[in-house]
Amino acid sequence: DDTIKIAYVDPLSGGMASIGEVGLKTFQYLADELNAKGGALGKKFEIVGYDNKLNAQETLVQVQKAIDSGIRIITQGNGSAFAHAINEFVAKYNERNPGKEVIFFNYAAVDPALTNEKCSFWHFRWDANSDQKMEALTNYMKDRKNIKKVYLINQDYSFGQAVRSAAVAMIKAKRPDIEIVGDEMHPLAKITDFSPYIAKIKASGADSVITGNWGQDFSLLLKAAADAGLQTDWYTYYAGGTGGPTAMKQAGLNHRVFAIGEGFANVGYGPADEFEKAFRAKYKADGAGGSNLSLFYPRAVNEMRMLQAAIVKAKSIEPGKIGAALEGMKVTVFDGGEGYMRADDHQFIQPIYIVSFGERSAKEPFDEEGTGWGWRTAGKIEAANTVLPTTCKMNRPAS
Amino acid sequence: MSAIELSGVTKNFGRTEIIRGVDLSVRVGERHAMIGPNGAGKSTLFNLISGRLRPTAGAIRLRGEEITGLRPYEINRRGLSRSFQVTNIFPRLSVWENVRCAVLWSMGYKYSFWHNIDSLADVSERTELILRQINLLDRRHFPAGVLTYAEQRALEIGITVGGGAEFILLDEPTAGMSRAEAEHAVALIRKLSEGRTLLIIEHDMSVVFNLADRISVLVYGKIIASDEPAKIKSSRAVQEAYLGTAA
Amino acid sequence: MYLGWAALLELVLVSTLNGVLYGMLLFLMASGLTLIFSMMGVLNFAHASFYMLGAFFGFQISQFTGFWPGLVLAPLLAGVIGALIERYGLRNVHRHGHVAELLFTFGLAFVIEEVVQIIWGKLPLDYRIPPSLDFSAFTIFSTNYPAYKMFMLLFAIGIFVALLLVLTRTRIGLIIQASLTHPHMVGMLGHNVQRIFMLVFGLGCALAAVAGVIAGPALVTQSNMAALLGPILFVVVVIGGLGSLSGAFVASLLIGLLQTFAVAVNLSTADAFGWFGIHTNPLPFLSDIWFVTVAQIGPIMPYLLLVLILIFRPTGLMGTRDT
Amino acid sequence: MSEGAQTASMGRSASGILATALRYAAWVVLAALVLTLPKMFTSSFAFTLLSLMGISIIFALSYNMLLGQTGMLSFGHAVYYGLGGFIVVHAMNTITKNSLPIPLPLMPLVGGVAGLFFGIVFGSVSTRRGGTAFAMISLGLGELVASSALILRSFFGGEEGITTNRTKLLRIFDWSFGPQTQVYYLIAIWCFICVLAMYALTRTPLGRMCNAVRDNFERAEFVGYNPQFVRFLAFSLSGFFAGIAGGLAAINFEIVNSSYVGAEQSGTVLLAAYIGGVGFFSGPIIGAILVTWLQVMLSDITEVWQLYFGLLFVGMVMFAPFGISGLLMMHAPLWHARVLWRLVPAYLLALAAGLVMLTGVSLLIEMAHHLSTKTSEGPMMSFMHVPFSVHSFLPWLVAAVLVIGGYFFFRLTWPHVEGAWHTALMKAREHGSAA
Amino acid sequence: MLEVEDLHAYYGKSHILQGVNLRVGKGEIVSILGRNGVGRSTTLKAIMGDVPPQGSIAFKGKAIAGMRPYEIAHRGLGYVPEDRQIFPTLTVGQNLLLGVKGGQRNSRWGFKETYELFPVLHERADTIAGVLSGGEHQMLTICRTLMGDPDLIMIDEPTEGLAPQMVERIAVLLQSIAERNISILLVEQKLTIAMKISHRLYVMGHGRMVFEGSPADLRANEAVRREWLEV
Ligand SMILES: Nc1ncnc2c1ncn2[C@@H]1O[C@H](COP(=O)(O)OP(=O)(O)OP(=O)(O)O)[C@@H](O)[C@H]1O
Ligand SMILES: Nc1ncnc2c1ncn2[C@@H]1O[C@H](COP(=O)(O)OP(=O)(O)OP(=O)(O)O)[C@@H](O)[C@H]1O
Ligand SMILES: [Mg+2]
Ligand SMILES: [Mg+2]
Repeated sequence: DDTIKIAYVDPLSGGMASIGEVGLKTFQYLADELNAKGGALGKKFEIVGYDNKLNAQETLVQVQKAIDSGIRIITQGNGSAFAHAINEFVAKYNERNPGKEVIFFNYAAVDPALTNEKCSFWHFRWDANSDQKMEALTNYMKDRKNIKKVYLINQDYSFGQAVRSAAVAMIKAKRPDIEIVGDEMHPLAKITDFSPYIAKIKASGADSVITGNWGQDFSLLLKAAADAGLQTDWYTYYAGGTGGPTAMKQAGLNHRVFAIGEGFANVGYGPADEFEKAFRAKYKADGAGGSNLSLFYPRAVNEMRMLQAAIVKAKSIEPGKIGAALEGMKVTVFDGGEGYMRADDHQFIQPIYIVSFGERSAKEPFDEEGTGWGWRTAGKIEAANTVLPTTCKMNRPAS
Repeated sequence: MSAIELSGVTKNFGRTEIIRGVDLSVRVGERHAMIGPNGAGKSTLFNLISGRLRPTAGAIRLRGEEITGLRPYEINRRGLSRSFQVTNIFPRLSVWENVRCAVLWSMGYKYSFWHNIDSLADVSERTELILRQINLLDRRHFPAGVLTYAEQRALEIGITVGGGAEFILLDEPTAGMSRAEAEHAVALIRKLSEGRTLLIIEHDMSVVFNLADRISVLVYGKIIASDEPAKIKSSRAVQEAYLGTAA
Repeated sequence: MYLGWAALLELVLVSTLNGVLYGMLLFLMASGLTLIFSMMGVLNFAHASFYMLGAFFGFQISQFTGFWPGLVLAPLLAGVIGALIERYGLRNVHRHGHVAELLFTFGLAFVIEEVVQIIWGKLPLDYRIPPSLDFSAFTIFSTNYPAYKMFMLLFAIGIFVALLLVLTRTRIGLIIQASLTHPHMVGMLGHNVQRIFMLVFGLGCALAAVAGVIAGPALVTQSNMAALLGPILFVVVVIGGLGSLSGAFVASLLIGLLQTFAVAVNLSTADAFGWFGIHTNPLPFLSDIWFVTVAQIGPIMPYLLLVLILIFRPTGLMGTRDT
Repeated sequence: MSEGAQTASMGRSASGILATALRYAAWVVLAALVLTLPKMFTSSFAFTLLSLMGISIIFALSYNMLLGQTGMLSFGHAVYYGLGGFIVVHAMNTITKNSLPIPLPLMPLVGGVAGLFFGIVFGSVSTRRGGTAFAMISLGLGELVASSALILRSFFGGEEGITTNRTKLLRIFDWSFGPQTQVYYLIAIWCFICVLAMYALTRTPLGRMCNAVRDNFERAEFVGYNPQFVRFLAFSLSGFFAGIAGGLAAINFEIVNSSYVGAEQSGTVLLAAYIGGVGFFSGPIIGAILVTWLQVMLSDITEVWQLYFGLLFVGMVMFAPFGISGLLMMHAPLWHARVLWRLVPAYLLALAAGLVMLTGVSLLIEMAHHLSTKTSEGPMMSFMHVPFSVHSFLPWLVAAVLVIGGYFFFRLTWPHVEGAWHTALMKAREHGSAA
Repeated sequence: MLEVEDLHAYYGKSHILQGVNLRVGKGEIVSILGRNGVGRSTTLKAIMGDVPPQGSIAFKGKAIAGMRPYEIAHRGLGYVPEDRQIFPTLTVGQNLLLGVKGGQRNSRWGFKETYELFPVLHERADTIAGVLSGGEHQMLTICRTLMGDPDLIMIDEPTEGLAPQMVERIAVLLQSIAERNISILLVEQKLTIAMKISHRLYVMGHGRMVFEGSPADLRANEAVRREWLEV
């Protein structure tokens, strides 16, 4: 047939549905964009949503379903746990069904393992993994002399663990003088009242907090901080996640919260701004509180555009060939600058931005979630400074 | 040696003392009736003997063997079975199953999950026999819950004697039955208790006097008399305490 | 980390305060469930959904009229909905026993969540604390305590007292309890059982909604807030003891303090042994147990407590009847 | 409840033999069906689906040993399912590591033993209480285990869980168990064995006493049984079968994680059992099949599947409180009396009416859903392949008409159904008395 | 006071009451006799609205057929069921309290009178009712209904399970109630007391009344006794 089907496997119902849907809309938008440009090899891209209900077994069932319906490209992002499940599954499936291989594009699961000990030829990641982000974050922090005491608070699961250990190690290495006055792990999505934690942060006298928290764990943490009148800087991974901006505005933390990622609105790169405008125009009133939906996944843009390029380059939609074509591919990334898919672990290497959230100046056209506040670039880490060694021993399929 | 023997049994609930030092001895093979005013403690005494309650003090023996404070099922396995004043059956099970459940343990199947229950000829036979005796055989497929009150009382007796216990305690078995039914029940009880030891609570004097070999009168937690029917009938104390002018 | 005396005192004081506040929030959420589950014996899994409805109604109303009218109208609305659901749904299910009721409310929870998502979407709403309460009431050890939290505290206590009065001054509690065994007889004694059940269920839902309206701005108002509440409320009610309002109150406080201090203390088995000079992990497998901190298991302590209490004291802390 | 009585009383009579023969015939047919089912489906996904159904059939039946048979409402049954799964995966990994000569088909048994073990451990504390207390203890235990699964990483592998490879074990007649077909047959055979075993269990003294304890805990004590021990046995045994189910799931997915032991899993099995009908042995089987199908497929048909899911349950408990098997069993006497056909016309009428109403309802739902969440895609949508605009008035009118019309149509047809039902029942009664 | 005409009632399909007629005057004690299963209890249940009645039931001149039980109770009709239906989880005191109807004042029966009547209930006031003795259950149900201050009280086999001298006391009690000119509709198994205290008697057989008259009439009427009462 003349369509290139991509299975989007993420939560589309239940607690995390909001996040899953943002992703789905983004990918559908991107598919339309590419199709408008003629697709690839005269074929059109089509995104098929599969609801994994945030459950590993269900994820595999849905992937199986996708494969059985003839889909051979799978993309997923929410939850490293499910990324691992799919990664394992795909590897085994390809091994057991030669000639019917499928390929897995990971746009947001950041567990470093996926591109290190657990790496596979069939897995490609467009998001910087959590270690890279920490690398970038600490590279930024090391030049900020006002940071003296850092407090770490993270969700008690593999991602949180990764953030925490990376932070400890890298801070020690780059700024031995910074004292880590607290290192808290709290259960995932079980805390309704963070004030005890805030009390401890206060008691520790920290001036900065590093957290990988997302979702309500992020919102509630910030609200509790604001309630208690805690005055610290926040270095976060997912402040931009759905609900994050709303919470930061409610907490009134004006440019005290920093977020790290491969791209944000207001970075000030022409094409990106164009895209952002069009995107918001299309999804007006689809965002939080009836605001416009903003682009949360620039990495998805990179993913789709590179997929298209790879297909063209390989002149085939065979996952094996696409994979080969992707390896080492260099591109100009969504927010400007060079990026490349590192061949030896299939980790995309790209520039990374540190932004703060708060009141906007003239140079910052875009706000978030209708709060009136927006992102302001605080620093940019060039791709080269985000590179970390990998332990990956990739075994590529013959031929 | 007496079949059931209570010595100095007392029972308090909180401060209120309900059973106040009861000494009672039921001879092997006799039909022993227990009468007494409402609230005297008859059922409580049954609860103590059958292990539903633990006595506050005193000892209870079965065939000379101490059973004080044992769990009801342990006492039941020692051969004592009781019925209840307030009907106490398995409402959702069929009449058949009700009786069969009462039969199973004594036939030695215990907790078996390797026998097919329907192929246990001995169990089925005994169940059928009991049902015929309490003449509920034609109602055997009905859930016990929908039987009429009188039928349920009959089933209550059936479950009690199902296990073939040699000591049988019946708490007001004929309550709520009409004359006719009561008489039939008495006949049944007489038949079922052949060669066994029976202790029965009744308010219906006609039943008591034509069934019992001996009668004990319990008043306010004390046995005030324990003797042959004739003697009891004539005893003044009993007259005042219990029989009133009705008898 | 080592703490000086002053810091320790601060920690204890602040934690206690936080614990009480959190406990009261719990009670606020659980008060409705005490009526429905602990009095009527209905395993109402949709309770959290009514809590969510309260928050969303409150938000919607506050858009037009501000916070305060919402505090009144939203619970009313939810209460009416609850009463109708009892009248036309639950009542017919009731005679088929608890499991049937449970499944009914279970399905109801799904329905409510989806309907909310259809109306308000899946993204969090910007439900703000009323300006009139948006200031910090007082400050201990440089920790602010917002007026809103104090309001929450007082409101919870208010509800507790009010309910206590209703249940002790009237015979509603008795009638409900009697109806659990012999509904027909209660009717033949001249009490309109069905109406009372309807009202009580409605009231329970309304209370849940009140909690929603109040917690909405303080927490996150989102279509998944019901799911996030989880079974903790059942724990509160059961630990408190079925049929006992005061029990639920005490249990809420207990759990609030328990969790708060768990976070504050933050010891691990390793530390504990460390005091006795043991530093090697005696159980090399399950090394996790060795390093698990009290803070980590804080949130599951209530469930531990639940199991222990039910095993050793099935009536719960202050329960009247066996669970 | 009274089949036992019938067979016993009919004992050696001819009809009895016939009945027994029929029962065995039923099993044979079932076996044949299980083995030939895959042939009927072409899509390879059918195997995945059938495998899932097989697993959840075992799980649901094991759950009903508690709820239906012994009257214990458990909110934590997934614990035994999940732990069974974890043990199996660990076992498989150790076996692979040390290349022990143990073939895959035995692994479910390992799960069963694990389930039994934990059933005994947790059962010994939780079965001391009945009713709500038991339910709440099971809920507590469930939460405890589920939370520990995230804390005790060395055993549970955190939230990404532990993976294994089923093809790496000792092979018998070179079945690799790589392809889903082979896994299906493994599951199917285990499923058949377990169903058979659990059915047999209901017809043993223990099975019967479970019912007795469910009905009247105290009385059981006075016929010589220790009701707590009966509960305990039932609990442990159901743990055993749950463990087998978990083991099969682990083999099927080759991954186990915390969600195996989670509340969601426990809730699903409760739903499956109840929807199918806890009063009959066949109930949970039907329920498991239905619920599995809904879970996997419904999300393809509509995005608001949870809404339909919820409505279904509300509807079920309100109108079919004894579950699907309950509905079917209602018709058994009519079937035996060969008068079932009399109902067909009335049923068809009612069905038509019902469908009209349901169509209207789901049209409303879908339009509302589209209107609220799909603004960016514009007003056009299609329902049952009929495209239209949600902004136009007509579709809403149509929906309203369908709902209201359907409702009244249904109200009209219902008396016919009842009438037909009664005449049929009367006929059946005569037939019964004649026979 | 109470007029029942052509009363029919069903359990499922089985036709239990087949045209019952009876009336009870003010302050009158009327007994219904009959064998087990003829439908005496059902008659009371039908009047009380516990089983759906068909036919006309007038109480104090107002038709009450088809009303919900609590409405009927509020009209002053009291009912003591044969299976007592005490609330086992509540205390004796609470059981009595539930007998009192909402918005009822200056009742002829309060706790004081009740406790005077049966001192043991006073002793057990705070005991869980479930553990009371059979006899005490009976006392409790009667008192609970009296607390509702009915004008007519229907009692189903009140002497069941009572010791002889307690039977005496019940008989006396009923008479004293009637003297406060509360009517009584009594269903009895024991002929003796029915004969003693009733002003009028009905004998019921197979779902309808087969005899009406004074105790004296019944004593005289050998045939009815033999056919419908004895075996
Ligand atoms: N658990 C308990 N707590 C308090 N009092 C109790 C308890 N159980 C029984 N009683 C009291 O003990 C007394 C004896 O009760 P019991 O049931 O033995 O009387 P009985 O002799 O059987 O009378 P009846 O012939 O009316 O059945 C009663 O007054 C009852 O209220
Ligand atoms: N819930 C019920 N379902 C079906 N049939 C019933 C039900 N209750 C009573 N019956 C039947 O109705 C008939 C009359 O019952 P009722 O209780 O009125 O008899 P009664 O005259 O009161 O005799 P008793 O002395 O047993 O009280 C009986 O044959 C009984 O089998
Ligand atoms: Mg007694
Ligand atoms: Mg009667």
